[in-house]
Amino acid sequence: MLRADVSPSRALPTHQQAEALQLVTPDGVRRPDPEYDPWIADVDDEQLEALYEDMVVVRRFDTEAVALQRQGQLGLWPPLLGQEAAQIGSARALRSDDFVFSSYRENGVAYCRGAQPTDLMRVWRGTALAGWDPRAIGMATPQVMIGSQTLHATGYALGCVKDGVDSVAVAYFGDGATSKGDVHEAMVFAATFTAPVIFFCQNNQWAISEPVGLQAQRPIADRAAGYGIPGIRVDGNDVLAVMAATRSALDRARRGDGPTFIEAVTYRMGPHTTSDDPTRYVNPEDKALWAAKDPIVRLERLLHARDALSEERISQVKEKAETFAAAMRSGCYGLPVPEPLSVFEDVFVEPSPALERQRSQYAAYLAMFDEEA
Amino acid sequence: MLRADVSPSRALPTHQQAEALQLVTPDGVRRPDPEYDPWIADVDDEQLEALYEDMVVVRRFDTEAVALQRQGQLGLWPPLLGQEAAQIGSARALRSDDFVFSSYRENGVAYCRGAQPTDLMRVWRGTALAGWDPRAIGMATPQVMIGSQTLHATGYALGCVKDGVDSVAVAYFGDGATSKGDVHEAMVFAATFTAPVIFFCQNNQWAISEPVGLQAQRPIADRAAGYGIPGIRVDGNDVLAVMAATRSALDRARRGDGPTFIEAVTYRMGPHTTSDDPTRYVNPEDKALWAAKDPIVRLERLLHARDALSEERISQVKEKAETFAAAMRSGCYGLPVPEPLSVFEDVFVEPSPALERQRSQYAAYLAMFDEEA
Amino acid sequence: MTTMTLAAALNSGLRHALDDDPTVVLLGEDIGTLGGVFRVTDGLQRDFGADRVMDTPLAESGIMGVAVGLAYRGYRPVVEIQFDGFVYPAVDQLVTQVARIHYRTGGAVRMPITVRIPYGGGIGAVEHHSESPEAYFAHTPGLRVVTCASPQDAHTMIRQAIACDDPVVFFEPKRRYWVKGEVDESFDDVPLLDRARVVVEGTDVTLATYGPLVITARDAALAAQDDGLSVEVVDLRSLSPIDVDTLEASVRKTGRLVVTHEAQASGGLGAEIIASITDRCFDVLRSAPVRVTGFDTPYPAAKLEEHFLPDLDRILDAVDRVMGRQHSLTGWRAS
Amino acid sequence: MTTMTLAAALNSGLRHALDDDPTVVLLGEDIGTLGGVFRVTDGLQRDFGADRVMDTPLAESGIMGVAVGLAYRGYRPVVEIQFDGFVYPAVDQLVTQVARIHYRTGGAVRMPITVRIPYGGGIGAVEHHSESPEAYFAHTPGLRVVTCASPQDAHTMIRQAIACDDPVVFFEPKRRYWVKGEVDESFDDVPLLDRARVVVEGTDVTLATYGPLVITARDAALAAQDDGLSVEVVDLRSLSPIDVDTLEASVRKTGRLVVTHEAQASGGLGAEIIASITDRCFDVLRSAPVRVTGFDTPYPAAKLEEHFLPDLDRILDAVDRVMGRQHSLTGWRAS
Ligand SMILES: Cc1ncc(C[n+]2csc(CCOP(=O)(O)OP(=O)(O)O)c2C)c(N)n1
Ligand SMILES: Cc1ncc(C[n+]2csc(CCOP(=O)(O)OP(=O)(O)O)c2C)c(N)n1
Ligand SMILES: [Mg+2]
Ligand SMILES: [Mg+2]
Repeated sequence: MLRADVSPSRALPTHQQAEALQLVTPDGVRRPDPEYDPWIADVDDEQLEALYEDMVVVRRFDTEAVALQRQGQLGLWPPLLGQEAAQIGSARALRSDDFVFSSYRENGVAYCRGAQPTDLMRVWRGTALAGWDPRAIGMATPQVMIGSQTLHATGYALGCVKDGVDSVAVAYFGDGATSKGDVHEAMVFAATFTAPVIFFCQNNQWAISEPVGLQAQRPIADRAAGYGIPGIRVDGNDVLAVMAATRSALDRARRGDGPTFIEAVTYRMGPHTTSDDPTRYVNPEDKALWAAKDPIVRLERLLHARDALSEERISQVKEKAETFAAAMRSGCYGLPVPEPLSVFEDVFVEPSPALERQRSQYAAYLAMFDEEA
Repeated sequence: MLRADVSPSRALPTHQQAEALQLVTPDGVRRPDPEYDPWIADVDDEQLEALYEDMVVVRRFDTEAVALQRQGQLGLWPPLLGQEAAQIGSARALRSDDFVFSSYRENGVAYCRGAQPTDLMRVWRGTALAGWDPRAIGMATPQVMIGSQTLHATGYALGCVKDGVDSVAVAYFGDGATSKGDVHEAMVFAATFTAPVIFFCQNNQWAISEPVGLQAQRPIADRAAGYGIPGIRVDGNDVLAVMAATRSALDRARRGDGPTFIEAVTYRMGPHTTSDDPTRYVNPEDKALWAAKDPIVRLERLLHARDALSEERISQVKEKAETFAAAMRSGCYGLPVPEPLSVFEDVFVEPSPALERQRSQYAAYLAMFDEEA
Repeated sequence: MTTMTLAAALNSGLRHALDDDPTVVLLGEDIGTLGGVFRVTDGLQRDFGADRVMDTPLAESGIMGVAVGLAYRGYRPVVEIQFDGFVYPAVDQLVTQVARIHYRTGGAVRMPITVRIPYGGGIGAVEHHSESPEAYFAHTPGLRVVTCASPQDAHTMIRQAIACDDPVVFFEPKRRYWVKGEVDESFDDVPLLDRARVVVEGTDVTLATYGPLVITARDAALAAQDDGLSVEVVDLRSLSPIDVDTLEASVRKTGRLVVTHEAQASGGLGAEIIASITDRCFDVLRSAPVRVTGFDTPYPAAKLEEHFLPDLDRILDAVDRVMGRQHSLTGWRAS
Repeated sequence: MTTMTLAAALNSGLRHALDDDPTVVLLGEDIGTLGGVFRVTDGLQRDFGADRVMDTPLAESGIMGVAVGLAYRGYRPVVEIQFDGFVYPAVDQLVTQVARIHYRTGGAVRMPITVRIPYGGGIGAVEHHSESPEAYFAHTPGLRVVTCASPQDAHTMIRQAIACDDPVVFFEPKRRYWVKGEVDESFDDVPLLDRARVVVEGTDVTLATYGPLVITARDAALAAQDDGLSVEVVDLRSLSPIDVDTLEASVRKTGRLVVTHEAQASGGLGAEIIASITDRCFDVLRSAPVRVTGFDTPYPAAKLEEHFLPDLDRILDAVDRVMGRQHSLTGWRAS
């Protein structure tokens, strides 16, 4: 009766099949939902097509980035394949004065916030530690330390309250991140101070090789209630459901009612990063099941059912995607190698004589090579 | 409508009045509970008297320690006044092969585990960093870093599973500690590995000067469900309820069904430590309300209603308490100041020539004074 | 000029900062109603509101990470870590976020966060309440680390730290909180935050120290004087970057160096100071620089701390040693 | 003797440890099915079971704290931190618990925990994947800190670290994981874990280093030889405690010292080594010891790391400097 082993099951736990908000079925059929329908009542064909376009563009440039990495142009890339709806549906719900704190995989979100093709390349090509100016697009640069950004979002949200504005901070993180103490502390602070922050968890079932069953024994969204934070579990491959959930959470935050936790249930269709070898741990059958729930195909089906998405629009979308991908590629090639002495820049705002000394010594050292040559 | 302040309310939140398991009312009336009664069916008058004795002894030596501190014999003491039932009810449910990882306030638990009067003095008199050998009494020495011990308990519990034994680890911590990332991570690990650990939270309403409303917006026990861990909220001033809840959790753990979270709702009747000045932040009316729920008085009433607790037994108890307190006092006075060079002992198990060098240098330095004198 | 304790000087410095700049917010455990366990924030919540002087949940990583978010939003958070030993849960946010976001973002986002940490021993406390973790932060690029030794410096430096656009870890010598001194609150013509100061002039030996041991070092200089030795005491004030120029000038004059701090020897500030000075002053050094520090043990139980902590005698012994004196209370070469 | 990579040598060392002692358990993120992101634990879960090679939740403080509990119960946990930069969330448990429980309990409870950390740069990685945080741990009393530079040492030292009754932070030079060498797995007559080793003998300059730069230092010694200089390379192996005796013996012979490491200069191991050697060898030092290290900046973007990292030329420049050579690639005195 007593077990003497401590190994958890590696199988995806059954709770992954638990109910989630779904407004569009994988077949593209619109499912009415009295609570959430109002949040997307304004989303007409044109807007649906715009969401479709976003997802296609994002998938296209994600593929391009993987190719660039394979060609040695990027050091690394974390593909978002499969998570387009989760990222686009949430990011397109935001206002420009909202602020996003994300992890490394949210390149779809960055696109929506206004990151330019080249901006998406810098970090992964290794020419800079950040791709863009966070304040310029209302989004912090990718956070590599798992979970840290949830606290930043909470603090930012408190700042919004102090400023008397109704902007909202959104923290993006993964299922793996939910195990981190920082994510817990962020939820404690957010609940205590009624912070206008959204905890947006993309549960893509994996933390590198670890299935979500190693992190959670209940649906992740269930964690929220214990803090007094509403938790919503949403089909992360359903762009409309994601948008509806996000809008309702944003509204709640703007009204001063505090944080919401959203779990977008999705699947990482690619490797963790281009360095990863998922054949070591992914069951192809699981993956096939998720392929059948593809977010783009689903929206395509819905649009076709609504007689929207003309051939013309499709080719427009394709072109936009190609253009963006091409701009990304050329932007990548064009990124200048930073000047050696820039190593010393921006450590401090105020002058540091000690660092200045190291810099000038290294400059003199480098100069010797020039003299020699 | 938009608020521009972020201050939470300092009042005790209403959830503090939420339902909790209670088997004995403050008036000493036994309340039947079909679910938990079986867990204490064996507790007869004699055992109740033993629990009474424990609580009286513990309260007595706690008072003695405060006095010793006031007289300058101890550097500090964290009184447990008011929390006797939470500590005794839980600790007396344990087997000797279970293992406790506690915070600094659990001197009542240490007493139950077998800590000797002098053992309880060492840390607070400053003659050692630990009062006892953890393995000798199945209890780690007080943890000062808030929350850290919850992970130790979880790891220990995993070790019990690996060893194929049905011992259980118990982590004691406060309401303040529940905000710490480590406590969250402990719950994640415990849930993932179905660890036989009990998370025993004494919600005494305060973390130094901070009311529990700064840490939690829902009853603390509610946090557990989100991890897939059962949570029990129990009247922490009701020794029987605490014992019943702990026994049921122990049984669950021994059966291999994993962790339980127990929130014992109680009140810190004294200062945080002897260094604290609670008049700065405690509302005397709140305190008076809690005084009416005193755990010892309650059990006394129950015992009297059962016609137990003879005058003779009462004086026996008093004597035991006095004897223990006296032993503590004389033990305290008798504690030797550690030998100077013991600073260098036990840093490593294996020899360290570098440290040995520092030690012999300091020994030589000290010897110079002897020569001079 | 007013006479006040070091703690009161910090309190008035914080008060000025809150008055001068509406973006300054204080965060910490028990800093509001209670006024902090050392009362350094006493009365500030009452006067500036719970909105600017915030009692937070008991979670140091949380406090630090929330401060980062506030800084993103344009605030100047002043974080209190209740005791030195409790900074470790915040180390991750401090080292990987606070210290690096300005660098990471190529200068786009500043982190003007001040982290106040009461530190050091000598107060008879239990574990985790007497430590000197400054070397961890001094080894962390992107952080400025400072400490004060007098009420005047406490007052001036906390205001400078808060006004500084870089993150500053501000160590407060807790056993000196009740030391009294004259404080000029005018804030005119104050020395730069990253400059050391010669607090006693001398010609034979340079004695470099900071924080709680500055007073001890002054006493040692006085005692040495009776012995015919002229000891120059340098209060570093800034622990990162270290003002090596001031130290160099002193050692060029004296030719000898003793460094004393409470923190453990290995990898402590003493090592960095000696390495830097040996580099710069090799030609003038007359004897090997000597460290007088805590031992390479965890901070011991209260009844042993007098042995762990450098004191007057151990400092004088080191001074004798660098002077090559025969009859010093030495024994250091015994092994 | 078998030829294998440094990663494979670690793998086989872990395998021996698991075989030899049933209380050895491995914990970490992705160490099981995946075999670790560097495959150092490849095949171990398959062969020893998920019970002894445990994939854990994504929480470094949790991993470290659970390891403490396992050690309390008599286990010998071997923790993997996936990359150097991810150790910070575990610093609290490591510094306040792992390092101190033996001291705290007066020797009653041992913490034979090994913490494996792939560290260092030069692999073109993104932020937090190229750091050298060893100085933080070397400054922490109660921890042993070691690193290896060759497959043989990797194999021997990981086994010694696991067998050691003290906690050991074991830094693995990740950019050298694929370096090949002969490995003798017999485990007879192996050098002590806390001893340095002279890897190249020489008489003019002592070049002290460790981990990834040992290979670079050997190359530098070779290059210097062409230049008529005899450089002695000392591989420290143990970073805490440092084997100062071996270093002292070398510097007594050469009279000159260069220290090189990837970590930032200020408060790095170089400072400690120079302070210790200056103390012990002041009488024989012919010139000021020199450090060649990362700069006091955060680890930069990949395209800049070649400037941050010490390399052959920078080491040779330093060698020239301590030799007082005129025509060295210097410039260091420029400011
Ligand atoms: C603190 C920390 N620990 C470990 C890692 C290494 N790591 C990078 S991504 C990752 C998995 C993250 O999983 P999840 O949070 O689910 O996000 P996803 O990658 O699925 O988007 C890990 C362990 C890290 N970046 N930071
Ligand atoms: C990590 C850490 N941060 C801060 C402290 C300082 N501190 C000591 S006790 C305490 C309050 C703890 O409250 P709670 O967990 O409710 O336990 P209680 O004292 O009520 O028993 C604080 C903040 C500490 N010991 N450890
Ligand atoms: Mg994931
Ligand atoms: Mg409490």
